[in-house]
Amino acid sequence: MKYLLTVCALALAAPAHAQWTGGDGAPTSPLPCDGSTVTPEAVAYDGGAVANEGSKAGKPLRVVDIPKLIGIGYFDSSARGVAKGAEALGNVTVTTDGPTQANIDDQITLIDNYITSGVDGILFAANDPVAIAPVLRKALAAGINVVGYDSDAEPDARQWFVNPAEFNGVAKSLIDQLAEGIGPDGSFAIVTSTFTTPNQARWISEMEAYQQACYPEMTWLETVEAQEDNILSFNQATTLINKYGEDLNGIVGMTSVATPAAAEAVTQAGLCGETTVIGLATPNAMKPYVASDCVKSAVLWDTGAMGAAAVMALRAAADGTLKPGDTSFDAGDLGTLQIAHGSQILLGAPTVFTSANINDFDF
Amino acid sequence: MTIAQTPPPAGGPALSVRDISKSFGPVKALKTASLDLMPGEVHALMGENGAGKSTLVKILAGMHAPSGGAILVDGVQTALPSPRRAAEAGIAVVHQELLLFGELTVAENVFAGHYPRKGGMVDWAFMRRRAQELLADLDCHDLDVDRKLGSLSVAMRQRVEIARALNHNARVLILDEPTAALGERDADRLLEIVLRLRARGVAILYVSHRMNEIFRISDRMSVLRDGTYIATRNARETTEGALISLMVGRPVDQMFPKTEVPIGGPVLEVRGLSCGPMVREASFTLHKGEILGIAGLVGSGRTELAHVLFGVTPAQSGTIHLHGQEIRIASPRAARDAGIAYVPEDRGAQGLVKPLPIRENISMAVLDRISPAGLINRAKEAAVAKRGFDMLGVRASGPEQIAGQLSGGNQQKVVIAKWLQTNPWVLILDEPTRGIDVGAKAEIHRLICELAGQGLAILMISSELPEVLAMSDRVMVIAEGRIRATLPREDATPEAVGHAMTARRSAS
Amino acid sequence: MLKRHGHETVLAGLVVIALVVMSFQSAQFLTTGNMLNQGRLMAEVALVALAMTFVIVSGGIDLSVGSTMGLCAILTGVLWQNMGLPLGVVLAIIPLIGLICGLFNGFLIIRVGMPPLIATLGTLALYRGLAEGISQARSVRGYPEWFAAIGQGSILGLPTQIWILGIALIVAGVILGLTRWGRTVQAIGYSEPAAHFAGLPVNGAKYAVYAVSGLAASLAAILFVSRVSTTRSDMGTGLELDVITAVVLGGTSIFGGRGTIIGTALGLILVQVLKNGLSLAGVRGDGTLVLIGVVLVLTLVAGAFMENRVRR
Amino acid sequence: MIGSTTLPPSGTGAVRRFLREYGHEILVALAIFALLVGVGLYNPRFVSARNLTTIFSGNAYIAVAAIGMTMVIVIREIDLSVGALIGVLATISGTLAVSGAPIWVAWTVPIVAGAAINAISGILVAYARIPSIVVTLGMMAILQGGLITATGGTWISNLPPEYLLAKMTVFGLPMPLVWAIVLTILAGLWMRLSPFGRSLYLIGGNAEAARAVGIEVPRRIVAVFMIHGAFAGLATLLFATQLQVIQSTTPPNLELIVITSAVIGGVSILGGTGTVFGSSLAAVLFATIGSALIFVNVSAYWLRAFIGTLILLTVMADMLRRKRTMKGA
Repeated sequence: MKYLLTVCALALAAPAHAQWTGGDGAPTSPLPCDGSTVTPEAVAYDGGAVANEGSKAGKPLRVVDIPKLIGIGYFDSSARGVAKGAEALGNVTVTTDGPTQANIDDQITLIDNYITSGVDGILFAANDPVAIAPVLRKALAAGINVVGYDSDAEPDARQWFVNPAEFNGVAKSLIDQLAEGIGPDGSFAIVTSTFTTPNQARWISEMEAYQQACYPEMTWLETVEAQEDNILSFNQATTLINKYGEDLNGIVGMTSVATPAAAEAVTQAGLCGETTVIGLATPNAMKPYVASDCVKSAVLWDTGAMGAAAVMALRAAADGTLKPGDTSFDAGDLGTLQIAHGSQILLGAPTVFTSANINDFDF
Repeated sequence: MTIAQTPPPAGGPALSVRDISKSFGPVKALKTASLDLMPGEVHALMGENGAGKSTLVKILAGMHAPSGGAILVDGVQTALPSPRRAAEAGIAVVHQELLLFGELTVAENVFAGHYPRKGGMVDWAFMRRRAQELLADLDCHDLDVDRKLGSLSVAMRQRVEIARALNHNARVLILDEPTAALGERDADRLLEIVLRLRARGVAILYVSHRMNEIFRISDRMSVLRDGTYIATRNARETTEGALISLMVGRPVDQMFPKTEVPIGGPVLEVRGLSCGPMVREASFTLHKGEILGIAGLVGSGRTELAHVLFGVTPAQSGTIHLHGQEIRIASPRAARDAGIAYVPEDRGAQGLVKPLPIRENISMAVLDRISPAGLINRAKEAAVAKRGFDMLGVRASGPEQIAGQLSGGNQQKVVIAKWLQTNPWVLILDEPTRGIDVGAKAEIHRLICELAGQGLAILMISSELPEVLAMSDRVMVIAEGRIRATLPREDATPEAVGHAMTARRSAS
Repeated sequence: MLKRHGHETVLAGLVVIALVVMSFQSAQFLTTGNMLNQGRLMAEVALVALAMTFVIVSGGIDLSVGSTMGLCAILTGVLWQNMGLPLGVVLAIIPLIGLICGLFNGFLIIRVGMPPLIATLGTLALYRGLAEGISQARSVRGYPEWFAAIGQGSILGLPTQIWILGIALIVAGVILGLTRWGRTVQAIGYSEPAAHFAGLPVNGAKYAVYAVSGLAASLAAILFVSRVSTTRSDMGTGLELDVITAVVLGGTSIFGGRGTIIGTALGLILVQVLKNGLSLAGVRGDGTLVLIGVVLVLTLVAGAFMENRVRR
Repeated sequence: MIGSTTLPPSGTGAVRRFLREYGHEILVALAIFALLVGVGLYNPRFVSARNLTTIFSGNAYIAVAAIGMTMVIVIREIDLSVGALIGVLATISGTLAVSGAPIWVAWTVPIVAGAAINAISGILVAYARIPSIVVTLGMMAILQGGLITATGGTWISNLPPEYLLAKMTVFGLPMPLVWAIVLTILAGLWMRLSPFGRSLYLIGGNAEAARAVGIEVPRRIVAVFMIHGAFAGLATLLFATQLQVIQSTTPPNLELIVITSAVIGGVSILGGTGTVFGSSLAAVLFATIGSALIFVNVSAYWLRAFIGTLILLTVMADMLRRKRTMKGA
């Protein structure tokens, strides 16, 4: 009984969290407010080295693609991009396999099994950058080319990472769009997956830094968790609307699940045009809301391009055409991609989907 | 097979059982049982434990399918494949272990499984009204039918079960040891109800051990022995002694081979022991080599006394001295370590771990001794098991046989063997021969005498008065949690003991 | 032997069949390297499953193991990084935390009298909630090199986990099969009153069983944190289901009493062989999941049928 | 006590009877009410019509799923696979809806399919005598894995608007709310008033005695699992039609939420007690707590610890109550 009371007391004593407290504690680097581009400092290659470098040049590759989890639209479209890229290359066969829940343990076990089965290359989107590192290092040591996409691992645990959008870039893009909708002194809340999801945690940290630097008048109301569950996301977004009423000018969805759910919540609340919804989302999920003019814009990179770039980078790394020290990468149809931060291949600025262009995309 | 010797009363029998048999695997629980049950008669079904009475009752209730034979209801051969069919055939059963639903209300218990319907739905209003009526008929005028059954006394619950039987307008009512758990007043009231039902023309099959009851209410008695029908007698034309010899198949004297043993000094001295309402101020002394019998009805507090002595429910006050030294018994473990052994009443649930082999059952109470540093010494365990196995003459394929596969008598031997391994000073036997066939019973009795002869102090609880009277050096009578009388062997007549058992406060 | 250990024999047969089939499916399957590596990967589940065998044999269940693991993992990080305790001291405290979690389960079940399923369903939420609350969703990283040796290193060419598992397996096997204590747990599972009336320390044994379960979860937490060199509050989510699957597949009756460590070991191996072998043969994770579910149900149906035939 | 036939009259009025019968349900309802009042005073928007709608209607599918679970637990079984089942049924239903099948087919098939899939579990429990916790554990793995194998992880979108049942309204009330209330009342009355419903309490209370009063226990077990499957299907309709897309993963931890709702609602895991009113109310209580925590700015980090404590306290209260009932003897 005493124990239970203590627990209750602890729960009550927990400070009210209007502000973001999660994240990984890493430093933030907000971009300038005016949109001037900063050339990233040149950093020497910090990726890992694969054993038997170059031995696979020109040979057919058997590659496995391991996203954070399977069964959600986002990774479904990236997997299709990977498959398309592999098809274009011709000499790469790729299978996609992943855990059914975003679970580090299952992901590590899967990768380990694929190392044993003797694949030539591994593409991954990490559930945890540190946890996944040992097994990836093992893959490198086994002569397997390793390329990440979407969510990075520790740099030395993989050769290259296809960065769909830099954290600070995404943050800037989201906050700028938000400001456009709610004004520089509006208030907003965030719906994210879980506080522990690394990418989301980084984005939110960067958004906080950028907002404080560039829109100090904005009010950040709170951040709520909604897993990768669209019903829960919808309920959470609705509850936010109910809680703040007029005081809530905007909702930011941090996942491709949360954003359409938030749009739905605003639609059902009859607040289209009054409450701005911004967020990361796949265009297909947002089309109805953009069409109904309830949502002006959504942000995402081309997940297909991300997958394709990843498999092409892997091919190039195996062939030796992409090597440490390169500053750009020729990704065929995707054009020439910039390499920055040592070993990150940048996909470019995230795409902003608006009513003008959303119908050009299908994923 | 014997045909009922007395002609049935006029009119056909309400229920006839013809050569019914039942086997459970290799065990024949019932061989050729037959009897006729007339409307408006109370027919006692008698026999020792294990004679097959309960099996027959369960067959008539539709809970067991007979292996052979026929059942006739009103002269028509009827199959009773399910309890529902039995109920539809007009047969109602009040089971020995009351089959009721403690979390549901009294009213619902009366109608469970046979709800009154209105428009296809359960008619609660009717159900409550009718339950009230039925219970009023059973002298429960003020019973709140909305109470949860679990909160009622045993006597009340039984009446609910009888009400359930009556509700079906049963023409045949079977009562399986209905008074076993009742005090005298409740038992009396029950008998009145039975007689009232008889007057209405209900055919009643009454299973009981209590001779005085049976002679008070029965018209006829049928006796089963070892699963076989023996005879039917008219109540007016027979005597208690004659019935008993029919039940046991031989004169009663031979049943209890009591050997005279010199009684030694006191071993266990109990003073003012109390625990809850069921054990109040118990004081007695148990001597070396003595068999002290405890007589009392079920629910009188006799098992509770044993549980206090064995530490299952530790005493709230009072003292226990063993060999002159005061001991505290807080748990069965402490009792065992002090040298007290207890062969419990419920052999299947408390005495044995049925799925385990005989060896593991016998060694269970002495695991500490045979496992230095926690590791069980297999050789020692085998030796312990063999010793117990041989000493008691357990009939089984060997110590590795699974205990649950043994007959009741051999299971009991295993339990006793387990406790003898602890070299106890005091052995408490709770219903040592319940559910054991006649042959094995005698063996157990011989064993008890032998153990007393070896100097063990024995406390023997039994519901069977003949057993208590024949085996005990002294008889202690318990009622309502108190020791009412302690009679030396020569004064312990059935009348004296029976009087003390059922007497109200005055006797104390 | 066959009569009392029919399930284990069938299971061993299944494991052999699975091994043979899988080795034909993939050349990499039956290699020393792969086998040793599988030992490393299954360590956490196996460790907890060994303890869970005792819990289930005693007639109980512990759904809170995954959450206990998560709480212990988080506390490892928090005590070390936020409270500044030396990591060595933390490693000594964490097993105590696991023990306390287990004892609290025991308290709810034994003293309060809650059904184990519900009590541990409650603590499943409670312990996970504490992990989330304490961590405030921050993960802790940057563990020193020596700490990683536990989860990633090798001793005499064998992964550390293999040694730990081997020792745990032997200890658990000896305790359940050969000791007074193991016998007590089994007797309790078959019939608690009978064990009580035989003077066996029923409550003590039950407390011990839940405490050991918590302890195993905390050790699994240390192994896991060391293996992945990071701490997250969602660690061990769903662990309980993997563990119970392995134990039940190993022939331990969910009603208590029957069960062996060999059975659990075989159950664990079978699941791991299926997961690994199918993965190497190119079957995706979701297909494997289906197959494990089917194997679980069919094994039990077969077991039930065999038992019925023996009874008749 | 023994032998006394004259018990003190203890009130037979309908009100007292109702209070006694539904004590636990009333407590849960009072807890909801207290939360609404308390948090409503702190922030009036909490009790705005819109937020109440969100609380009651956004989580209606949990209440509906808890109805079937209540029946399963009342007969002393359990089902761990219900979350996975709802995921599978949602995909089946959504696939039908976008494939151009008539809408009524897309609405009916999940109900039938739920019953059919659960019939397998029921048969294994009732006739093969495998404990339900193990059967449904296996079933959960099969359904979870099977769903992803079958869909390959693709979401279903472009659902026809007339399919979106949960977005419709009846007399101005949102469909999920109406649905949950109607189903709860119907199921509650059915369990209270139908002989079949009552037999579930008999089986859970004392299976041996239930057999003795003529109930075919194994057949009932299968039936209850099938009914539970059908309710999972009904819950699916509310779950899947709330938004424009259907995820192809099974909702995480849904089975635990449903089981917990039933337990908090007063359904004893020991069988034989509890009503669907209680479990539906408990589902609402959960939703209210979840919403209230956001409104009073309590950190969501502690939400789960809070719920765990609530489960333990409720069950402790239940244990005490049972002990008291039995002591009355």
